Amino acid sequence: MEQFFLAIGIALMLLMFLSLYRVLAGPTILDRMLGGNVIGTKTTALLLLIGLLYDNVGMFVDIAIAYAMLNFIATLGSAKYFLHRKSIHLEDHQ
Amino acid sequence: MILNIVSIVLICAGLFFFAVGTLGILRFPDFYTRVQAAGKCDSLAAVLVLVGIAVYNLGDLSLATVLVSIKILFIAAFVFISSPTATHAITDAALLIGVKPWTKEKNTP
Amino acid sequence: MAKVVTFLVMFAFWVVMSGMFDAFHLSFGVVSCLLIAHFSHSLLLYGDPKSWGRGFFGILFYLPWLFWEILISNLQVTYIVLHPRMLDLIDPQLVRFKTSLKRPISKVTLAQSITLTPGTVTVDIEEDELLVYALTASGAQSLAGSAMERRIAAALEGGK
Amino acid sequence: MKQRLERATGQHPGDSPIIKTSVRLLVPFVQLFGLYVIVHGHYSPGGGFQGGVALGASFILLALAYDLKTSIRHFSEGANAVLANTGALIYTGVAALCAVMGGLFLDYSALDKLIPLGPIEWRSFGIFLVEVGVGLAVMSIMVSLFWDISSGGEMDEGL
Repeated sequence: MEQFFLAIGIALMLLMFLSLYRVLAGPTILDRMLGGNVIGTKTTALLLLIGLLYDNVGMFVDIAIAYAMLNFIATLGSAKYFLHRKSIHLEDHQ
Repeated sequence: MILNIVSIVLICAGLFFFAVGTLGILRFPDFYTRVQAAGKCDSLAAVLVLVGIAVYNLGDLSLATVLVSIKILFIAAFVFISSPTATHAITDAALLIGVKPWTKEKNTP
Repeated sequence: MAKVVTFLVMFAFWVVMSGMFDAFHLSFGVVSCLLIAHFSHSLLLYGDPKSWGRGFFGILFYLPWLFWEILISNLQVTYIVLHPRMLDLIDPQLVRFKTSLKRPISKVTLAQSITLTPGTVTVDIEEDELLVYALTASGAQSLAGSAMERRIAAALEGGK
Repeated sequence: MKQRLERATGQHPGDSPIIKTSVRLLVPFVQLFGLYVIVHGHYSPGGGFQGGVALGASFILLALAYDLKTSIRHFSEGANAVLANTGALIYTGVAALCAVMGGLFLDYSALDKLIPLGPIEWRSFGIFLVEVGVGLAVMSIMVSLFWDISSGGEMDEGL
């Protein structure tokens, strides 16, 4: 069972590296944010897998909750930030 | 033993949908279609993996492990509410900023 | 009333989170839950007290069906993603459609369900109109008068 | 397509009922999680700082989903300033009290002379007191940083 969780964790890491391509090469800023959000969701699952590997799930659950929360706030905040910045930018040009 | 098999099936299904979501955000042609892949596949995959881990955690039954499993289900519920909301926020921002959607008429000769 | 219910919900959440039943932690749990019940009672619950319980159980019965729909829609998206000539299959379009739901919470439930199911993302809600971005034409057509809307109406607005 | 985009651009940004309702359902749980992290600082990861960040994040979430005024209505500027100073005061107060009672700075076992509970219990309880102070200070300073930066010190609109 340990080997299985290790394999799943490594596969998740690989998928995160693939998502990182979208963060680095995304044509628009929102593509990059989307890539970041996707990586954050995978990290929540990965943290719990690490907890299972260390036989200490009770501790890693708290970290995973905090991470899921901050991922949500970061996405919401950056979406709103770029919306705000962009609308100021549009008003200047009109 | 049955719990282990159930959790292996759930986690493998979750990993499959994670892979599909990642492939989706790499292959789709524009931002709005990428949001589809990320918003749907990722939230379902995260919920499946988390439920799988919660089921595996019930292997040695005691009060502490049951509570930890319920906490993991709380994370799943949180992801279930927050993931569509984040998707909605990004899509809304994209439409208001004016990111051009990919359409079939424009791109097929 | 809202404060009492918020306190009870929060205390149940605390007991599950904490997992320690000694006097020190339980007493601080009571203090924390009282603080939150005092400051945030208007956030979690609002409106008619009778609708809270019905809404909760309605959502509970609605969730399994929603989960099944999500699974099917994910398989559709999987088919599109894995198809070698993907660009032939997709036909993205923005769709507006009217909903007959009245309460804000049920509109939001409908919007979230649409975001999670067949190839569609809710972009905006204006009054009773939803702006939906659909991945395929069939997904866009299946929205109007769907079973989802009827089920949400039965779960959250029944008995009105 | 063009018309729809223009109509969408015309409305006030950030007024989506979806985000508002979801955030309203999540905020009390986020706040309780912050308090849980503060109280359980010496059994599980976290402590004053992390709990304070989670508490502050809940108010930032309110300000993001609604507007700055709603956030200020739930947690006023005056209370914010008082809490920031109270947090720092609790921290230095406990530390200085230890020094006055004959121990080192932040040597909680010295507090045993004030209220006899036993030095080991006092070490545990003293850490808890200091963490409450740190949590309060971190929460209010994070929230006021966000308010000031997002509105340019005006406290009226922004984000």
